[in-house]
Amino acid sequence: MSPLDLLVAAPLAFMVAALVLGQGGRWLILAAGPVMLGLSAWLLALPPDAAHLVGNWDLPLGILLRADGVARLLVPATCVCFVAVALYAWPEFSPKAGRETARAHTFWPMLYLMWGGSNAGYLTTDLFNLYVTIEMVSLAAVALAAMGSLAAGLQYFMIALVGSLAYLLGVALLAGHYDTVDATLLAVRARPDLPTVLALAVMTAGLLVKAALFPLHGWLPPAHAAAPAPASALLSAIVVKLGFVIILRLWFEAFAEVVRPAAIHLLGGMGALAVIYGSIQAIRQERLKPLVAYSTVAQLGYLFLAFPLIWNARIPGEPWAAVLVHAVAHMLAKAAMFLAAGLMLKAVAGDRISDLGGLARAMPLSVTAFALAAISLMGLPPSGGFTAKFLLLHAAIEQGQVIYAGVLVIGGLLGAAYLFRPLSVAFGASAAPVVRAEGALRVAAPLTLAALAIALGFAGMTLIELSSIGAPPAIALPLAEEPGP
Amino acid sequence: MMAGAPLFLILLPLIPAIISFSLPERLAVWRNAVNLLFALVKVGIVADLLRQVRGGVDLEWRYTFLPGHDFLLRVDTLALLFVSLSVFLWLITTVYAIAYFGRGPNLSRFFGFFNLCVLSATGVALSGTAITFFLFYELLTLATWPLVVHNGDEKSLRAGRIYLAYTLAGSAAFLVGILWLKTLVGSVEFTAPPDLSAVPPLTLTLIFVLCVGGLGVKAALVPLHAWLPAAMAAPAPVSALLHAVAVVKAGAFGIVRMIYDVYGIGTVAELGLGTPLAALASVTILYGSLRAVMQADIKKRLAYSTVSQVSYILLGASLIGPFAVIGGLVHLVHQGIMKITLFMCAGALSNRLGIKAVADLDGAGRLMPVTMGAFTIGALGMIGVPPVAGFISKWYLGIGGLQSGAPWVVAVMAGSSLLNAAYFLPMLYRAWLLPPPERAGFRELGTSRDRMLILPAVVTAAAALAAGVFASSAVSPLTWAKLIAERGYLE
Amino acid sequence: MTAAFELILCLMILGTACVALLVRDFLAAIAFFVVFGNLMGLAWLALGAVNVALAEIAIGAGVTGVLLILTRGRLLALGEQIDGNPLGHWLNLGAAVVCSAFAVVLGAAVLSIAPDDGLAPVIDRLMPRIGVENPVTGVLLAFRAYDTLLESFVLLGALVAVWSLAPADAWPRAPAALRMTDPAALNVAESFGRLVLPIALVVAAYLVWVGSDRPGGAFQGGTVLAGGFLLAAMGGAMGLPRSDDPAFRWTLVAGPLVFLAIGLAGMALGRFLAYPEGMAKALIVTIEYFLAFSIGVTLALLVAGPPVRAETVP
Amino acid sequence: MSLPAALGHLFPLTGAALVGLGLFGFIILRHPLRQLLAVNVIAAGIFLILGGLGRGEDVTDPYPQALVITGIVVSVALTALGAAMITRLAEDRCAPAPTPEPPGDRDA
Repeated sequence: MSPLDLLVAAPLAFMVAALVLGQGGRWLILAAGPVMLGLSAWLLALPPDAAHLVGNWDLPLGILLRADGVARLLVPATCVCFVAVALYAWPEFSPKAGRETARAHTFWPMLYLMWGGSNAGYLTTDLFNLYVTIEMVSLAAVALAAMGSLAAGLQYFMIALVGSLAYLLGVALLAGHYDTVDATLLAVRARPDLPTVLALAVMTAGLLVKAALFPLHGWLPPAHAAAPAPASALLSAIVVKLGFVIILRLWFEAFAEVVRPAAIHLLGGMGALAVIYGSIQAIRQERLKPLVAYSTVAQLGYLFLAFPLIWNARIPGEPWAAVLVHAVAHMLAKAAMFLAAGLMLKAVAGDRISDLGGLARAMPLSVTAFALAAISLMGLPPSGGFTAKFLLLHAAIEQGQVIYAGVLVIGGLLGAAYLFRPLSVAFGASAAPVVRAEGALRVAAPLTLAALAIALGFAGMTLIELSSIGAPPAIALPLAEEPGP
Repeated sequence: MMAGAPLFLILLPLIPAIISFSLPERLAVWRNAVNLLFALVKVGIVADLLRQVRGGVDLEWRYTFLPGHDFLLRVDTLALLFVSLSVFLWLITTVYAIAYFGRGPNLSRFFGFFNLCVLSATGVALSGTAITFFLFYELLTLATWPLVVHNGDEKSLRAGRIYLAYTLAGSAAFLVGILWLKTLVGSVEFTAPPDLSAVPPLTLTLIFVLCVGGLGVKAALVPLHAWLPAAMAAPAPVSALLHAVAVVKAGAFGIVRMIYDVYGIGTVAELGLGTPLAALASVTILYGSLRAVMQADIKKRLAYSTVSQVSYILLGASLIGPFAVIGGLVHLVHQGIMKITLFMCAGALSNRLGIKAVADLDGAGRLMPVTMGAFTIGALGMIGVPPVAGFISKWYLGIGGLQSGAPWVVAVMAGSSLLNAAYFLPMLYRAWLLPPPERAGFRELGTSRDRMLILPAVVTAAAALAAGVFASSAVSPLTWAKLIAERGYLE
Repeated sequence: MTAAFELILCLMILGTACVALLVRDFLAAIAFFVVFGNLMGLAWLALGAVNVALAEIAIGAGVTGVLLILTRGRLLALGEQIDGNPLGHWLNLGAAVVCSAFAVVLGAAVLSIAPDDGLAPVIDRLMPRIGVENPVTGVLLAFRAYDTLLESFVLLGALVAVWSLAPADAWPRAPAALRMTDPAALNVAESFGRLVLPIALVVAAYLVWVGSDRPGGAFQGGTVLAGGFLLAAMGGAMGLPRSDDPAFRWTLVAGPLVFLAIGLAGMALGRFLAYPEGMAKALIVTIEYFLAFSIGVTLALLVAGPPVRAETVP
Repeated sequence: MSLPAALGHLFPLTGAALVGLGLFGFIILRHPLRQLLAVNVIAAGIFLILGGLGRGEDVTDPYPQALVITGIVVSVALTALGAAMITRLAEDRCAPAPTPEPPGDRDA
């Protein structure tokens, strides 16, 4: 028995159950929540070298599952997000007037499919297996995005499809070249020749589209802004992270010997531009959900901005931990923010930021959740977002990377500029009548997520220790000052 | 007392904060009781700490929150100076705020954030490393923002925006500065100043500029002061807090820490950073006073006065001489007590008589003699009239300037005092010597709430007077400032 | 097979793909796409990959072709233009240059990789342990059963995703009927459909059965089954099920569920998706039958589309 | 079966050409259904690269074959979803639903 399999098998079993149960499918979260949280805890408790082959079939043919630091951080965070989002989504995706609806029925199997897919993605080292998990997650993501706007959903679908195929093309080249697509084996075998470099390039490009890194982000804001709040939360918190994690695995584990500084700075530069561009776009938004969606574009930039900082670091473990903590903190905070925004917008007449007047008084808990999430996203202390940006800034200054350090600082300030705007309106007085729409259970979801994002700020050492478990050799051992062959 | 005492002291306000946040508005009595109770408890604890630290006890609490970055809380003499000022004035302001707001809207939220401010200010005072200081400094920004926008009107929201823009940018610069320093010399602890000898002077200067520039925002150094007058949109208790204790003092306090506990007097002198900073502080002192003269609104006038007065502290710190340091440190307390008196009086005037502009002050002394009496003591103190506390500060600063070979400081002091007089005396003149407009049946101390509103100002005015008259006694701020100087900086 | 034949085959593949992409009339495009799929099947045969050839012809050409035709019909009925856009715009030229360059780089990369039989020897060594003869089935259902398991959930998920598109008031009705509207065509299709369905069932069962030892297997069998269902539905020989029909839902999930259950049972005996000594073949065949049936139903329903409001929608 | 050396790469090279061709189609074609067709061409090209590179002296590697079969099934599932979305979008566009679907999360 091992949580490595069960973390994937259990959500799939729940997906089947939800599909068969129909109306009753939504009740399953009451079982799935404890089960998955328990499995996540079990994952954390595994010995550091926990890994096994599915069905005992050896590499290079078989598939290896592994509980490394990435998985140990992201699987539990994903689990918490899913549970919170599911509890929040409960009244929204319930039968209406005793009748099952298409959305209420399909939401739950899609949720579990996405859950199983993302867990599978975090745990596997096999690049083709990753392709299948990407498709599991994308499929569910497209369906959820289409629940808000069919047009945005279709656009997302097309982009995601091409992204997947680019990734698959890379896998095909690697499979032909090395007769294996296992990341741990490729780490030993990969040589910097044309097929390998091309494979890495197309895979990265495909995944960047999925991770919505500027300038490949175009599909994200419309899709994430239009979807229902729980769907937006999952899209922004979970879906984009999988693409990022795979890139992380490719660049620092499978192809650590192939990657060149120019490439890593290209990625870092795109990340830096994403931070600036996303923030400026967010500042320009008049409506709340597009603002939060553009904030995702900006926040994803930090994940890639960190790449050169990890690469050049004297102690790569710290920026490595930082980027993972950022991923987790963003997951929690962004899910919280979308859920809180959903509650706030439901209570007021419109969807504009200016409609939020006086909400801090009418719905203090929702606004609190939004504010706590905002603190983490801005990278202000104490929060997981701060821990991450602090470590990154430290690394950037240590390495004399003035531009990255500048972007980290400016990005934080721009973040404050766009996130304090809705808060400011909410704290303002308003004559408009306000409907009270805070259900205790519903507001508990964003509040818990946001509180966790803040709490991460107090667990820095634990997070760093976790992230170093099974870290790729390039991370675990300090690299030379000048990276190279 | 255990080593956890500093942590306990910091976290104590969390309890009233959480209680305030969760209590509905109709339970205002309970909320007020809890707030007063905890403010009193804190005063008691700090009094005990003062006794211990005077006896030479060192308390510290350390926790490694990230590799190479310690979260360190330390109770030392300088920290206690700021802490005791904070807890004393907080108790006063709590009483005042309860009376000022009565049963207004959003007060649960107000008192919640109010307590978070105490938490952050205490944290700022007790921080033992630069990074710990930054954490609380940033938290202070977050906790004060909801207070600035408390009124919720367009003016407050705008003030809130300006406030955030300035302070967040400032703390970002400060963060870059201390991280840069950390990468060069390792951990930056206040008790164990880092060895800077290996760092190139230019780098050190740049880092100093970043840090002092960042901190200077909150300390309202010209040209980084614009947020402070704008923040006048906040209600009077908040202004009192921002101006007298929490925010501006945190900035000034941070700069003192930078000069004495991070760089050390020697390095600052070597790099030649003291004189430019002193010059900047002097410019701020004169500019603030000049602007204050031109203000027609009472609170605005007081705000510019703060801009000017806070820089006395910086002037004292940057002159680097025993008397100047003592003058600067003691002014940290004196300015706090006097300025809070003035703001509380201004708040009472506007709350009870609707007086907001200087021109409306006519005859206010006859209508509200007690309030105006307190105001007068504060104003005279600011001008530097003996025996009010302000005189002591100016005296020490002037002598300090002469000691440090900067006789121009005396001229700055004199000029500033003249300007202070130019903006305070007309107010006193109007209030006491001109006849009031008709206000039938007004009674200053009609209800118990009235008395609560005015009592705090009377207490602080008395304290300002006492700090001056009994400056040489064992418990005066001056004695404590001398102790700090002896223990820390003048060996 | 000679080199010349392969060369011509490849040129034809490229040619049909070109036409399928660029021809103005979409019906012609679909026709060429189906031809393209069948030529791809031939290519797989030439490569000695009969399993893939079967899957490519059945799924790549067959199911996708039917899907495209159906979608085209529905779109035309809604008055939508699907014709291609004229060539010649300078942007198109730029795209052509970029894509050719990419293809050239890709070709260069491909050329630098030597084709070889890769893991075939490894797989040969392992085959005796699972008792089946068809190495592709071995890979799909034993060595990389985890991929296949997840993939069966992708298929199921795709159907759920299609359902999620149903209009608010259409749930839980059946998808739009596939019955032909032209009476004469319907007549032919009806008798054909009645005939085809039983045959399809038999062929599918056979394909799955031989799949363990010779080319064939769950996916190929499932596709044949789906074809049978679709033809029967077009001829009106069978209606499409309502999406809340419990028996129908169990049919959909049976395959993935049995697969998952057997995988978990393996965990009790040692490892997830491990087959106990000697039982491997029996378990694999069991999984394949359930999987084939579920795949058949799922594919047919995927092609049919989401539930609709009224029966009259084209 | 022994092949001239240059022809050993024939199928993978065809695959590469198909990828380029499909990509071109995807870029220039406007209608999503046609784009979907282009995507299928790209996929076929990738499969051909994957399978063709596994062609040995006398057997073709079953490992990429299995990957290709998995890929084909995933691809058809996604194509079906795409087609369904295109159809539904056209329906909404030409005849807005009698009770328009409430946007986002305000349908509770």
